[in-house]
Amino acid sequence: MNFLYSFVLVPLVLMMVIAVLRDVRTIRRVMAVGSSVQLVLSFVLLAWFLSLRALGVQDEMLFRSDLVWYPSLNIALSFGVDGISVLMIVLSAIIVFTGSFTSWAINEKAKDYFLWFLMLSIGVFGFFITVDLFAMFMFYEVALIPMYLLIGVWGTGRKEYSAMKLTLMLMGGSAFLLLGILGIYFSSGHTTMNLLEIAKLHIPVDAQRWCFPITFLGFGVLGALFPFHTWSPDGHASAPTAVSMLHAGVLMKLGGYGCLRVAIYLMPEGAQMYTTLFLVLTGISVIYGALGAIAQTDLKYINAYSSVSHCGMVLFAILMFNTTAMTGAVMQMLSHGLMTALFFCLIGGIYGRTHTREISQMGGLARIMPFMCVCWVVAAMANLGLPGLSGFVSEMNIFVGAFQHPDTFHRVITLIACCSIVVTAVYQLRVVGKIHFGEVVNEHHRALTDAAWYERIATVTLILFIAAIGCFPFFTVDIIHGSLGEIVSKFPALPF
Amino acid sequence: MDIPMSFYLLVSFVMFFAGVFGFITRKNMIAMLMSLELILNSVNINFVVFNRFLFPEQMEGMFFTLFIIGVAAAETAVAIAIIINVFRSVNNISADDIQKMKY
Amino acid sequence: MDTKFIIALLILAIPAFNFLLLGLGGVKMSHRTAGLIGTIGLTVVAVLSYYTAITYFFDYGCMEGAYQPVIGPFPDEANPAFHWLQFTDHLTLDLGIWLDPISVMMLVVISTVSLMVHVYSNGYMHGERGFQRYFAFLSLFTFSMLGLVVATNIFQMYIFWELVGVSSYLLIGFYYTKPEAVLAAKKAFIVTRFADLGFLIGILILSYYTNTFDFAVLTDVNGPVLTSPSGATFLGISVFSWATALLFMGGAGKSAMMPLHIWLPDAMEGPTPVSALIHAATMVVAGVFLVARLFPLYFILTPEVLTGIAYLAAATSLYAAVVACVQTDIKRVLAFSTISQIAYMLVALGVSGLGGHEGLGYMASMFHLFTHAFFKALLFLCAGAVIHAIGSNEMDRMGNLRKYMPITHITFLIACLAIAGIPPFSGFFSKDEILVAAFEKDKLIFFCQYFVAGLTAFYMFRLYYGIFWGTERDYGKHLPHEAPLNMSAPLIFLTVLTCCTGLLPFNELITSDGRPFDLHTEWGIALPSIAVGVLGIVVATVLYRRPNPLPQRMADSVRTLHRAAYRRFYFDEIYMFITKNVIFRRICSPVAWFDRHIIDGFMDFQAWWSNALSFRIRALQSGSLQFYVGVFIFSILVIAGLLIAFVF
Amino acid sequence: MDIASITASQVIFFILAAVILAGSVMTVVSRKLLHAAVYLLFVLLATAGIYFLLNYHFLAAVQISVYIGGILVLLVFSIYLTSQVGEKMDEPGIVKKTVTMLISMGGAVFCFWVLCTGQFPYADQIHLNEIDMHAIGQSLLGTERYQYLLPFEAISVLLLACIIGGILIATGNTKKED
Repeated sequence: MNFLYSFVLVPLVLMMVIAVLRDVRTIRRVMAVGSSVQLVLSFVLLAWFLSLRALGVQDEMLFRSDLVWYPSLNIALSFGVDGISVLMIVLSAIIVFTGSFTSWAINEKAKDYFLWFLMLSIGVFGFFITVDLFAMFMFYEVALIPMYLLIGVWGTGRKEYSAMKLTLMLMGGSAFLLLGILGIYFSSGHTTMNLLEIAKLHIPVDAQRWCFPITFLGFGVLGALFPFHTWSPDGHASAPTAVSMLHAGVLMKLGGYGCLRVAIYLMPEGAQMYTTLFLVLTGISVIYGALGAIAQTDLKYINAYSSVSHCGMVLFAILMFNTTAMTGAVMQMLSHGLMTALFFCLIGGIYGRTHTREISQMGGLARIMPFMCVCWVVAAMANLGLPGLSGFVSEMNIFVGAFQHPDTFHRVITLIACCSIVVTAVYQLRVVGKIHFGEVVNEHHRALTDAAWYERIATVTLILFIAAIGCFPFFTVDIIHGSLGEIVSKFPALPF
Repeated sequence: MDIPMSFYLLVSFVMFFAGVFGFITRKNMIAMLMSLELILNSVNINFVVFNRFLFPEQMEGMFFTLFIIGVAAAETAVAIAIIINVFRSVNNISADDIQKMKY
Repeated sequence: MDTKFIIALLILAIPAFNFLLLGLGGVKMSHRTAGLIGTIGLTVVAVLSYYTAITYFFDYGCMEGAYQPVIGPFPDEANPAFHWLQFTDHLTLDLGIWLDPISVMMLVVISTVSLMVHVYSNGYMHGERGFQRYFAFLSLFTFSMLGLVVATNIFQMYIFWELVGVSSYLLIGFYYTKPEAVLAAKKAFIVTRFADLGFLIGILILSYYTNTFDFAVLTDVNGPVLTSPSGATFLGISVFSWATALLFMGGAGKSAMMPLHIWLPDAMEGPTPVSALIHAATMVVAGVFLVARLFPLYFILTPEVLTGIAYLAAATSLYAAVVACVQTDIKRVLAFSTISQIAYMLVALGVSGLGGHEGLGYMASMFHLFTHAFFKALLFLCAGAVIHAIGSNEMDRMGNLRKYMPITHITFLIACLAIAGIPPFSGFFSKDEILVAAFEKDKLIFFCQYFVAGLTAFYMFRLYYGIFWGTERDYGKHLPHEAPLNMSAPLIFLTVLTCCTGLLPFNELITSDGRPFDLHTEWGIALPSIAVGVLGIVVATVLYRRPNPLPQRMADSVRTLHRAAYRRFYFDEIYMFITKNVIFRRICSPVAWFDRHIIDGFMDFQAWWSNALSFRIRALQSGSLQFYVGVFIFSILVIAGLLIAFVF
Repeated sequence: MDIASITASQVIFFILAAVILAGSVMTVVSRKLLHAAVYLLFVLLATAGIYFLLNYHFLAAVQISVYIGGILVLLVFSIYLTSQVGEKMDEPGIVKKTVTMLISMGGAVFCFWVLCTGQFPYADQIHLNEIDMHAIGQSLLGTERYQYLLPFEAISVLLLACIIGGILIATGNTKKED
């Protein structure tokens, strides 16, 4: 019995328990307890992982276990984690935890909602703990499908359209992905689907030439790579709060993580062939998303475009092939996950009260809901990279790392990407100024209440982690550094 | 035997294609059912004829026919039950007009 | 750990702790408690800063006849591998403490002014909503500013640089229900953020070519960076020029140099003590501090950038002085005066050399920074007292206030004399050194600064007469009254500082190379500068002491110029045009449109055509059994025919 | 073949064939449903005749009893239940008719062509041995090779299902109406 199983089993057990419950209040409590257990488990995993490393265990992945599943295609349920996946698991656990609390107010079909929500979390956790390409793909799909229902049923606005768009585009991405995975599998000699073993084999350069772009694109769609990002604004705008949180917070990270773990790690030569193309695309994502966010008037759209920009940064950094930038990429995944979840949580809270997300219809909320306002400002500051919060350390890692690239083109494009920090400041401050500061626009808003206790739990948890990463970056950076060695060592040509 | 096999087959072909023609052109469901009977009959004739002319020692063709007759009876019974039921609810048995159960 | 570092860490930790305490628990506290916590904390910080300064200058700072930087405590010997953030093998980001003459001097300046502002705020903000929040933000700012000056490496400086930006944002926008305040805060943040982008890029370039962030390596005149720099160029310009110019862009943003100055006048929307602390004495000199900190780098590697800085600063000082002459909002006048004076400091740095008497400009710059901090803070606090009494910023609502507010009147007068460069007040000494330095290096700048000195005296006294002399206005029932003790005490304290700081021997303490050099007043330059100052005062006296039509007539005679100056030479309009029309309308909106309609439209088009195609195909699946049979038979025939024709 | 050598069975075959051809065509083109049913009756009868001609007496008996006695009666009843006597059915659309005609004729011609050109390994002369009832019974209820217990049972179950289904369908609506 591998410890990692618990991350899939706990949600499964929770699903079973919730399936037999009837009372909404009980379901919520079970959900709260269950997600807390998951959070605790994730920290146990982190501590265990660190202690094993401290004891000098040098394996690339710890907690390895293989369970042959379909021998004729060499598919196995192989589990294993390294520092990056451990951090991702912690992130997912945090988001699931806060998401459960944010979903407290859901009354309509609460049971089904939480069932699908848990299903989503199974997919996410499963993805991060497996090292088998096929199992990864399977969990990826498991995470995608509930999204459709969660948005389509519990969403707001044009929910059917958005749900359909999101699902179809991501499915399109996963079609690419499947092709890529099969390409990797067969061109590596169809002996194994296990990442670690494939990494030791050599995939012929000719195969990499076509496998890499489609794998990268496949994951890139989920990572909101320009021009395949348009599902994100619509999807996020329509999704219920906790689903937006989980989706932007964790699911989009699947893209970045997959790019790093599968595309780059397995196909370094292919990656180098396409660097320029993808750098340009991700660079566009970064700037374009930020500029797009300025012109939006819907809070969720603003945040969605901001996510495009920040997730673009993740892919951008991954393509720099050096430890610093990749560290930054992983940090950015963590940081963006936390802060975007915080944003969506707050937007959900505000929307739930004011019933509007148009920034022009709000104003002076700071006086009405001071707690929310403070959290919002913290989130905005994290987003625009204030030192002491997580955004800063991740962005600085990315910029410094990317700028260390000896090639001038890389450095110039890094400088262009840097400009996003100004643009980010513009749209974040614009929103803060419009909705929280100034005069109260709508007199009805004066009667609104501040954050409820469950929202407070969610936001405070997120802020704590954001600040923790921001103030003590060395902790996460050390973990990530330790795990990037294998990946970066595939790129010996670059001095690092 | 003084009638060539092709004569029998010819009769069966004509009957078959008459059935096809009827099935496609008729709007009334009972009429379609009748066309179906024609088709089945022509097939039956084929079976029997081939049995007799090609494998006179055996009885497969005959048994096939026998079973087809059985199935046809069953099918007709159910079909007519449905047709009458449909007629009762929509007062019409034209195949074109019964669209409600689509989609 | 060494005691000096424990003290230095305490200096940083107390405001940080206060921020957390007041920020998290402030709501539960009474105003009095919150004010008390903030003020006591700052008192301790001030005392510790003085202690640090005294011990530094007279105990451990001076080694082998020169003041050396004392760096610690991280990374310390006990744990050398620990880095706050490790980028690469060479580039690490550590948070340490760097004590050298200028940082120690800045500690003194910041803690003193901050303490005064804290005390003053207890009176000024009395009964305001969000009092606790205000003190929390003040603490945050003090923490960040202190952190900025003791930074051991350029990245640490950047961190605190950003933090001061944010605290400035929060404090300018303190009255968050006032739309102008919110806009001003946003503007300040975004403009400085834009400048910080330059700073960041400068850091990236510099660190790439030098492989270090540490000031110790970057400014070591015998070190590898300055002795054997990389010869790389980009677009034909040396990378170091790029780097230092971009770094200066960050400094120009914070120090409100043209053309990035536009945020500072608007920042006056914040509470007046905040303006005194942030936008007069401390944060706005961060740019000067940055250049001073990296001075060897600027001087040795990129003297052309330094010259550029001097010219830019000279132009800025002239511009700001001209604009200040016609503003009517007293805080705006002071804001432009601040811009002008900071430009003075940068001029001094720009014309300075390195070492000995060559480094006169450097010393003068720091000297002026030091004296200016006090008298400008004093001016702002006086203005605050006036605003507090009148309830308006506009000069035409004021007049003849000397009757009501004697203490404020006297202190303001002294500060005006100081800024006008009249001996024996502090401003005279520092400004004089600057002029001497400029005279030795560049005559054009010298005359420009000379002229600006006159203008300074003129507009300050215009302000002075406008407020305290002139016609008495209708003040309504509530006559203006002298500020309470907790507001006037800081005024008096700062006045004392203004009177005596000019006598400090800066040439022995704070010099470009740490070694003292001889200094004597150049009367040949000092006397004319006094004369110019007096001339300015006289002109102002003639024009504004008693109400008369002269000023109006003069303004009418150069109406275009007057109008342009009043509108600050249309800088804001230009920026507005660029941001609103060019960036927002021509870039952002089209990008959003492009995204919604082209990119997303393309995706929707995919959906649309597959849908349309499906509809077409669906027509085949009509559900008509007869149609199916027809197709079925036909297909069977075709297939059978094909089979027969080609297979059998 | 010349007239003199015409045998009785040939005559009968031609009569039967003519009835079948005419009957089936009339079944599908007659515009009155009841007439169509009567034509169908003739077709089915003639088919039974063909079975007789081929010496499948049992089959012919089954044909007459099941088809004519069961199915056709059922059809006639349902015609009476669902339409007015003398009501004419709609003429099918001309396009549909033409296309269908083309397909059917084409199919028939194609089959005929295959028949003419194809080589079948059959003997023109066959002996018409009678199949005795005993053998049929044995085959139906045996489990050996060429014995058909399984289909027989399957058909039985099918018929049972039809009975139940028929009842359910027929009574389904009345229940609701109650």
